[in-house]
Amino acid sequence: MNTNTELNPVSVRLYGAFRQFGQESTLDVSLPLDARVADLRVGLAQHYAGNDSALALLQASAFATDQAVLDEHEALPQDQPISILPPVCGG
Amino acid sequence: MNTNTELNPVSVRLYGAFRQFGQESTLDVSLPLDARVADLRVGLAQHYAGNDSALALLQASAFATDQAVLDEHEALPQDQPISILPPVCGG
Amino acid sequence: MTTLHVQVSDAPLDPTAALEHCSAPGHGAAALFIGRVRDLNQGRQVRAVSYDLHAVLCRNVFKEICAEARGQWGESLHLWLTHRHGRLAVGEASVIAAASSPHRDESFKACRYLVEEMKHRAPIWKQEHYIDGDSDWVKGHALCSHG
Amino acid sequence: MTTLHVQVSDAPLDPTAALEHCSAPGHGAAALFIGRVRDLNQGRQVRAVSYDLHAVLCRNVFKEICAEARGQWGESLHLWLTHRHGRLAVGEASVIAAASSPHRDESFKACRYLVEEMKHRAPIWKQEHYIDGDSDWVKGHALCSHG
Repeated sequence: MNTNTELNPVSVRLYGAFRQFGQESTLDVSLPLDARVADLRVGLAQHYAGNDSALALLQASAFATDQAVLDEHEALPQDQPISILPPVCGG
Repeated sequence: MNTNTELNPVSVRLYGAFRQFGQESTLDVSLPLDARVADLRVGLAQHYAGNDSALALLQASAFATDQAVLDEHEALPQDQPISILPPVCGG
Repeated sequence: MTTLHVQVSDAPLDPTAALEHCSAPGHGAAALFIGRVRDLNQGRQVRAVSYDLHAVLCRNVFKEICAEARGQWGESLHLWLTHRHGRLAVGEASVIAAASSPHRDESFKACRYLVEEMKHRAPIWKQEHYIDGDSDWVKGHALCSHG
Repeated sequence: MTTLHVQVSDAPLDPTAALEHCSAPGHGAAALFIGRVRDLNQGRQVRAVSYDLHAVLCRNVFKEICAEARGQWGESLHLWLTHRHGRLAVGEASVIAAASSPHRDESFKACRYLVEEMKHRAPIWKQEHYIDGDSDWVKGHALCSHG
């Protein structure tokens, strides 16, 4: 985790099977301003603590802006909506 | 050629490029009763003698009943319409 | 209901009918191909194409091709193969092939098989009409008996 | 006229529009794929499927896939890729992919490419509703960044 102590609320949009773990379509996680994508994953793991199927899904999921899927080690974009994308199955 | 001297008129239906060599949609060839498919090819070659493009097309063509393409060495079916099929190009 | 439809016709071909035919509650996939008259062939500008075909033998060959596709990709396939004859303007559909199946791989492969085999085996000929007023019968694939 | 059409929609998909889009005087071939809701999946009887998708990212991924197809099979390709969302009954179309090109090989390959890549990369999820009243989110392909 990051050592910067200033926290920032990050709103994550939920899709697919993540919809079954609650009524909300977004989830707020507090993260340091300079958090990376990996930090968001840790924050969500804390949120879903105790829910094994949510944790397994989280592990198989990716994060994305509206433009592209994010790399685990990228800095989390501050000014764009972030979505969590479980494994996909269009068609 | 066959040695049987009893001749039988065989009507051959013309398709594709064979239509350009005349106005008729069928061509009659006299052949022995026990003629094979190869004999029909020879008869048509006599008909088209001197027309090099027709002779080249004839060499590349097959003969068929309404059911199937005929083998060169088969006996010519007596009771079914015969067609000459130049190289095909559907689609 | 028959799940196989083969036809030759001088009327415009109907892709919607092909897609309705190629459907079933258990079929998650349908693939369709349309061949259309092109405005250019081997460097010559084409105005129209006249298709000539041997209707009875054509339908028999179409059925044979469809039976082979079912043998290879499943007897439950719904198949559609229609070819037009007469004079067609640029852009008009000359052939429609379609297939439906539980999963997509079979539909794609069967649809393509119908098209390829039709082109090589069906007794169909085309005469191109060029914008310079000339016309020409297109060279094709020599047929051989399967016997 | 734009020769690329990508869309996500909760309205029924229209194969006729796809085939009209995928045509041009120089295009002799068009290939189209329809994915439909099947009544059976992995042994369970399905009544309907609800599709969830990330609309903006979906369109971006569709455009990316189409650009790749053009890079591979020709910039002149006309391409169509639409996916439906919301609840669909058995038999309804969930996706339509189509391509047209001068010759058939490019159309077939590009159409298939759109379908395969869409399935692996587009942010789309489905929840199956079974006739026994149960519902389940279908397992899918994990996404990775291309970076």
